[in-house]
Amino acid sequence: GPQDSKGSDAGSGAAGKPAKGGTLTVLNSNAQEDFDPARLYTSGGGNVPSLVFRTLTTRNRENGAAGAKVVPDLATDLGTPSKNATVWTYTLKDGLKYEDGTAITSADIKYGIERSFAAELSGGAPYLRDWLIGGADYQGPYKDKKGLASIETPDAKTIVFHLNKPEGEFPYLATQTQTTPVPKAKDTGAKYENHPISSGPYKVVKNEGDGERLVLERNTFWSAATDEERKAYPDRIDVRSGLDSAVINQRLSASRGADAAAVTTDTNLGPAELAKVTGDKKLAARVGTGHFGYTNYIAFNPKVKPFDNPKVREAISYAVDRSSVINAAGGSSLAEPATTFLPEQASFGHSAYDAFPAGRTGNAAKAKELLKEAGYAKGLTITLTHSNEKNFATSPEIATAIQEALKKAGITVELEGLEGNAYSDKIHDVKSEPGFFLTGWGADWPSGGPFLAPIFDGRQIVKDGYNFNAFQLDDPSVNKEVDEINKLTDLSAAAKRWGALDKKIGEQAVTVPLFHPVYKRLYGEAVKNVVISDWTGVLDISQVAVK
Amino acid sequence: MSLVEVSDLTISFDGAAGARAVDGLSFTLEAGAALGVVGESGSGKSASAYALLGLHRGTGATVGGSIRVAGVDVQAATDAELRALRGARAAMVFQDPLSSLDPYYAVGDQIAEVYRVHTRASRRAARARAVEVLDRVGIPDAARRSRSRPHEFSGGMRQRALIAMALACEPQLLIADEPTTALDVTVQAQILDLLHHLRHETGMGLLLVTHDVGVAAESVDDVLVMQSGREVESGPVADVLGAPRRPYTRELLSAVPRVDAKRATPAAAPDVKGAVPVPAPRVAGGGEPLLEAVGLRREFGRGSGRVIAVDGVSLTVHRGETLGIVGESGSGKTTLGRMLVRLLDPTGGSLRYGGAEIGSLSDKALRPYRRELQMVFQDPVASLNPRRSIGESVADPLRAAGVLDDTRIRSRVQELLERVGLDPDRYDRYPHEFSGGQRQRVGIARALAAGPELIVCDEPVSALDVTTQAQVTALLAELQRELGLGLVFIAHDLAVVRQVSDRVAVMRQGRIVEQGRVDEVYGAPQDPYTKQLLAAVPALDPALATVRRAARKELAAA
Amino acid sequence: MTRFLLRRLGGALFVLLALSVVVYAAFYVAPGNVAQIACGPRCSPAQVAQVSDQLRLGDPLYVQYAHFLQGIFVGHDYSTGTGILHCQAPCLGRSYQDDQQVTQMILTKLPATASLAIGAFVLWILLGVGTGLLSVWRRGRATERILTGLTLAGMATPVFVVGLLLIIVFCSALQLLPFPDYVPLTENPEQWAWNLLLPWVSLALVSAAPYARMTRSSMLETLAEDHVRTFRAYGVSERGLVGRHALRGALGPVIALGALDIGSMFGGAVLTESLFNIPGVGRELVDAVKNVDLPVVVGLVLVTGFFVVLANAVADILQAMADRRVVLS
Amino acid sequence: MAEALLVKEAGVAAAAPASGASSFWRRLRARRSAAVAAVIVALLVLVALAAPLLAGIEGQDPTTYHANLVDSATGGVPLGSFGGISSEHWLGVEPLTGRDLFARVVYGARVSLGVALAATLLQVIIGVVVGLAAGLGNRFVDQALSRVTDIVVALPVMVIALGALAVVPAGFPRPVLIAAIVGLVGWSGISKIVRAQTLALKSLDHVAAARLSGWGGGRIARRELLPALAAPVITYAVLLFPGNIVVEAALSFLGVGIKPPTPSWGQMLSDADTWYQAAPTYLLIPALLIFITVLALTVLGEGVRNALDPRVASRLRIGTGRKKEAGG
Ligand SMILES: Nc1ncnc2c1ncn2[C@@H]1O[C@H](COP(=O)(O)OP(=O)(O)OP(=O)(O)O)[C@@H](O)[C@H]1O
Ligand SMILES: Nc1ncnc2c1ncn2[C@@H]1O[C@H](COP(=O)(O)OP(=O)(O)OP(=O)(O)O)[C@@H](O)[C@H]1O
Ligand SMILES: [Mg+2]
Ligand SMILES: [Mg+2]
Repeated sequence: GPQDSKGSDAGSGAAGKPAKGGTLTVLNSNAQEDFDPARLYTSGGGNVPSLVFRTLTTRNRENGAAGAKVVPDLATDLGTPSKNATVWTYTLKDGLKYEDGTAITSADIKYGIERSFAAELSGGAPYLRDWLIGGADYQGPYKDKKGLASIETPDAKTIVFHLNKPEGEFPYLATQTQTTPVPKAKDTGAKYENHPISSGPYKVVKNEGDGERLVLERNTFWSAATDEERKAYPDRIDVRSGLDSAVINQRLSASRGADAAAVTTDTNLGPAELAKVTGDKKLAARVGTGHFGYTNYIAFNPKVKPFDNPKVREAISYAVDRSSVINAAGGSSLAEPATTFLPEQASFGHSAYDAFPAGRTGNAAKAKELLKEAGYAKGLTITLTHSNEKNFATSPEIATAIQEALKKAGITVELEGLEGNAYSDKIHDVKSEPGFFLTGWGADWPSGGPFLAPIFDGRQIVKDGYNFNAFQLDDPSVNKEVDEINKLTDLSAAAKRWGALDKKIGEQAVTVPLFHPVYKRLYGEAVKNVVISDWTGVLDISQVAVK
Repeated sequence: MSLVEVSDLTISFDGAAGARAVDGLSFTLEAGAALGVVGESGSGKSASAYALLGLHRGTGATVGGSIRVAGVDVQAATDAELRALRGARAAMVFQDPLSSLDPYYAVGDQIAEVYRVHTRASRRAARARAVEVLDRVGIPDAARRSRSRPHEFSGGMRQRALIAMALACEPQLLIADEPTTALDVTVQAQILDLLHHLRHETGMGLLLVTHDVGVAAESVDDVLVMQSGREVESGPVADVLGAPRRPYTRELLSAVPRVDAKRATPAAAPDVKGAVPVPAPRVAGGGEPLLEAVGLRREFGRGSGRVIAVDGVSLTVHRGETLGIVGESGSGKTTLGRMLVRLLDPTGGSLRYGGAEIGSLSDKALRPYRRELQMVFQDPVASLNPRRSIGESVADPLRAAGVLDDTRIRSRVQELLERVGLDPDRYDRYPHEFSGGQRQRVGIARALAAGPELIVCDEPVSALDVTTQAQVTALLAELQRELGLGLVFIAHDLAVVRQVSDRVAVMRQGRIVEQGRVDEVYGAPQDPYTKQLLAAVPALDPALATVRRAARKELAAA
Repeated sequence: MTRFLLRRLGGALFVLLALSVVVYAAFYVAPGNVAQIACGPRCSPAQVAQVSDQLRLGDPLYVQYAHFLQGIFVGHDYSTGTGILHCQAPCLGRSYQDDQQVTQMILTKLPATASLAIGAFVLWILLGVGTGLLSVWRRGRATERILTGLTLAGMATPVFVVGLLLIIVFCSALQLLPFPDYVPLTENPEQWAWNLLLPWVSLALVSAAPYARMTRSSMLETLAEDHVRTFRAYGVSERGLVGRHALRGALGPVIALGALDIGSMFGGAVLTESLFNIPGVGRELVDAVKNVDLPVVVGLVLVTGFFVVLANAVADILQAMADRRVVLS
Repeated sequence: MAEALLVKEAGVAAAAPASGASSFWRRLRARRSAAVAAVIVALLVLVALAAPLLAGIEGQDPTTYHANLVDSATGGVPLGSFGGISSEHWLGVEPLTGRDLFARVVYGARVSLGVALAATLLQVIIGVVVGLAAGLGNRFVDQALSRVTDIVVALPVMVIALGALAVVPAGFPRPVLIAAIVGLVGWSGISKIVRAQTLALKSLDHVAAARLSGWGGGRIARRELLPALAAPVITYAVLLFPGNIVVEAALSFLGVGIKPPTPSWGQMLSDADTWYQAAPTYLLIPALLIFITVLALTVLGEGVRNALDPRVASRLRIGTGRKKEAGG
């Protein structure tokens, strides 16, 4: 549950007060291939980019649930909405500078957002395009020199956004790197990512092998007085990526030399490694545990028989054995059973429910009963589509666990395992979408909106591109409720209603939530001030000290 | 004490129980003396020679009796003692000069390596020594040629290189195992002269193993005749060859073809099945022309590596006639022979068979002619597939013809085997179970199975001892008479060619230097090269051999 | 020789062209929506269409291929948004995924792969041939059986298991070596070798077996040949026979197999590269295949193909040099 | 390992005459090590064929999850010692899922041996055909085929596998697909060896003799060349086999592999790679089985190769040049 995220190991690390200085080493699997603020997706662009890019607002860098709050960054506050939340106005703090000492202006932020519309710099989240007036047709500043009229910069400190509908969660959106200022004069288009201009505490001094090796050093023009969130203890950040995950965990557990001051921002402990780490007290003390809002679930497509029959979907919901699914996902330390679609954190508005109580190991009897009612007394054969990527989420182990559980209820499951691209193309295209498949959804920010709307809002069904509303649910009451909640600028009030909406949808058995992953990550012996928020679920390197 | 003392030597290969390859052999050899060991193929000559150097060690062969060589008890010596004996005090020259040298290293380096094993000389000194001995055995421009690899040497040069290797450490004993089998007569004579010369110059003992009585007669003082692993007769060479006491020795001597003997009888060997009477004398060129080659030419390689193996050869083979082809090693005999049966494509010239031009036909178009033109190959080992029984190999042409069924094929093959003097029950045996002579007969049987019009025999007897040789040539003659075949008989042995041919062609460097009826060419050679060849033929009479050797020396000095 | 080289060059061009055609063809049937992958999963259809236009994915296959060939001989111009970038001939195109020129990318990846390939190759040849040699020299004894067993065990174990075990033993437990991290040769030769030691050894351990067995069998064949008997009869020791004469004869097949292996090694040893963090061709190729990044795949495959042809040509020359009886054809 | 024995016994075998096939079996049986290896290979094949029976005797099946047999909290390590070996689970259970390892191993033998065998056969067939054609053909054919070989060496398996995945219909049997892919990209080594050997062999007189018999190229290749090529081809094929077992596992990574929950040794091995410390038996069991298979095949291959050659039976062993016979 949510209380876990305040767990004793978060906020730990080596003893003693954190101090400035030293080099923090980051050992990663994946290179920072995209380092252009226009192309990054998650809030702050993830851990490393957030050291270089400041945004209008940002995540609160605190442990657990407190870390799921949005706080001001470049802006003085979370923004001033118009009465119906369609116009948002931000004012920049004083004394903001780039790494070359020039001042950051609101025009640079506007330009940064405009760039993200260019086809050359695709990759960001869809919200700006969907929400800003004229966003859907705008092609970016390279093609369309006039700019986007729905963003106004009346002066160098003020920026105003005009939205095509009420969006109470705009402050969350403003955490994304598209709101990072980019000085137009320094923009080199597709090449900008080689050396993006820093507005944060560190600047890029080395970027080799397409983001495989990064070295960041202090940006002397950054002023801690304007930035309450980033602590910036180390003098230098050395990012080495492309490493094998087993090797990363070996290095972190050995913690030799420079690795003592090392962390990873993308590599979890796998089940086999966890088994070893748990047996060693010293190592166990160096594991950070976090919860990122993510749900792994089974999706149904009612256009495929027999999933049009709610009884069949319910039967499957009852038959699922969550304990063997969780074992297949790495065991109870790495996954928690899910009966709700929303992750179990207050910020999402989670309200507990279990629409089809299957118990720990599934309720085969109830499932059989339902199948009988549905006219499948003699059993049923269906195909489960999954990916072959070894990710403990949509991978074959999970699929076989479900196959085994459904067998007990008289359902024969045939598996269709696909290579990564084929899987992704297949499940996201309404024309090829299978009836029954494994998938997952994570939060773009810790709120119910981006968690529920793309999956269940009928207006988000994409007919000729990647579609995420797998059920193709187009329920006017659901759509209406989404619109209603979006109007709220009181985020905690909104959260409650998201929770209620989740329950309402959950009762229709349009998905079978399986589990929420738990992140366990090792860090080096010398690492201090470990902060893991519920927003990211992983150690925040802007807080880490190595002295 | 003698240089070599062997008493009661027995060797068996199939464990102690097996048949003995050598059985109770005793002999001695004094320093400076020369002993010739002669006998038919498989009589145990090589096996005995190997035993002198302990070369059977570690092979599973059982060696009994006592062997002392240069003061070393070979049977009891340690591995290190044996290594000290080998090469340094007793050196061996092996039979086949091509395969006895390492193809990957320069000849000089190989000699230097052996020298360094025994003397701890510096690399440089060893190289110098190698050049010295190569020069001594008469390799021209030894310093340069010492850097060549074996395949760049001609057969005679290789044989000399092996002798040079043997001489490098100045051994007290030289064991020469068939040092001249693969060589044509001129080179053979050079080598025998060299051995003779060395023996007199250095006082080295010589043990000469050979199946060629003529070679023994030329080069040794004493001779030991072996048969089936036992001694038949021994004594001074003049006595044994001049007045043989044992019937086996007499038989051996009578089988030796004589270059000066006219082609009268096909040397009717007594043990040939159904030995034949004298064939009716034929007029050479009397039959109808079977195969006609005009300006036949063949090149190998391109650019600087180009070799013209056959250079404008014209000849005709008539039905029922034998054409002999003689010439030194590398003169293009095999290449010519293979072109005649179209195993090789001629680069130029024309080849007419029975009125059709077959010189440029494709492989497919040739197929109808294939069975009419057959070849008996030079090397009986390589010409039979070791993985197939001999019966199967002989059956091949019959099966390809596709006329007979399986049982009929089998009985026909057995008939053929019997015809060439082999036990028909050995149909299912594999080639390695046959002696060299027997394999050659299998090759003949296969050629006959095809029902040919013409057979090209490429040195069919050069690997065989004289008795077997006589059997094979008799067989060929008989078959030819019965079937009216055209035969092309390639050989470097002038005596054999004379014995079997109606006409003869002498080849040198790809060309035919002289061609004509056998008696004319042998009786009154026109070309100087033919004369040289005839002078090099070894004589059976030791006294005559000495005279001839002196004559050759003069010829060379002149 | 010149003739031979010229013909091989022609052959190489043919091989490379054929390779690019095969890869183009396989690419078009393989799953993966290129534009969508390049744009990101939540790109709108309109944006995907723009990206597709920009990558010229709408053109017919042969037009795209012609465009690719044109790049090789003439070069290309690309828009970076803010300006036009010229990719000079021979231009293998630009990655679909990010804005790297393939030629450049390959040039940066190649040294690492070459370091891995060549070092491992040398080591595994030494190990393989050495083992083969030892097992022949000690034939019939326990040593031979142990060595045969060991090489087979190496062959039966996947490289990632061997590699990981080596890392655990030498880097974690004994702390004798640093955790591998590629350092370019030009930067620090000592560190370069030190860091590559484990990957070399891992590859050598799993790849040596065929060489050991081949060396062994051809040496046994050679030992049965007559010329070995000659040297034995001249007092050359067993060690000399095995090490000098038999070994030389075994080189031919070793060279032929070696050419095959080193050539394909330039296609990258994916597992080894990722385990030991070597930023080489193999890893890049896997990523590119996963991302359906055609220009990168074609570029890398062409480089591999080039090295395969090169290695085979070198092997032929070496064999002709080692054994003069072999004629280059 | 046991080849030393083979070489040793070669000299001892009796040389009684017999017809082709029966003498082959006699020669093969005469070598104890080869006979032992043959028994092991036969056993492995038997295990694969009788997998359901064996698993039935144990009372388990390869797919049932046993959540109660693994420690969920510590990442799913099997409970009990040695990976949960017990009277019910003879080889313990798989980490995470608790599936029975013995049952998985015996069922896995089917896929691994079957696919690897089929793939190796395909590689051998293509390699031999291409190698023979290159060796026997004219310069043009030779050049063309050699270049094709170059292309195949340079082709990335991944690209081909993905292409195959798209082209081949979903219902196509996976083992066949895998064997086909592995076979189609892995024949270059064999073809090179065969080409070289063919070039050497075709200059031999017995091949010329066969031509004079009037046979065509195909028959000559079959009768005169193939038997002589058997030795190097068998040696090399035995070396390819273990690689093919592992490639099958690698292909499942791309979605071209065997569909779960069907087990295969290669997949077990690659799944087990991180478990070497937490559950060593999980890694050791498939690794050991692959090793035993390879070893047995190697020895058997050597035996077959010698038995195919009628000369070996009576050819004396190569001398060691040493006085003392090597012991053992
Ligand atoms: N390695 C071996 N294995 C089995 N038998 C052998 C071996 N070497 C020789 N023999 C047999 O021993 C006998 C004597 O052979 P040896 O080589 O001494 O004959 P040879 O007199 O030198 O004949 P050739 O004139 O053909 O050289 C033959 O019957 C032969 O078959
Ligand atoms: N395949 C080939 N490639 C290159 N050169 C060859 C080839 N075959 C024969 N030659 C050369 O052609 C010449 C004639 O060779 P050929 O074999 O016809 O001689 P030969 O008279 O039969 O000699 P020998 O008495 O030694 O058998 C030699 O110089 C030889 O080196
Ligand atoms: Mg002999
Ligand atoms: Mg010849």
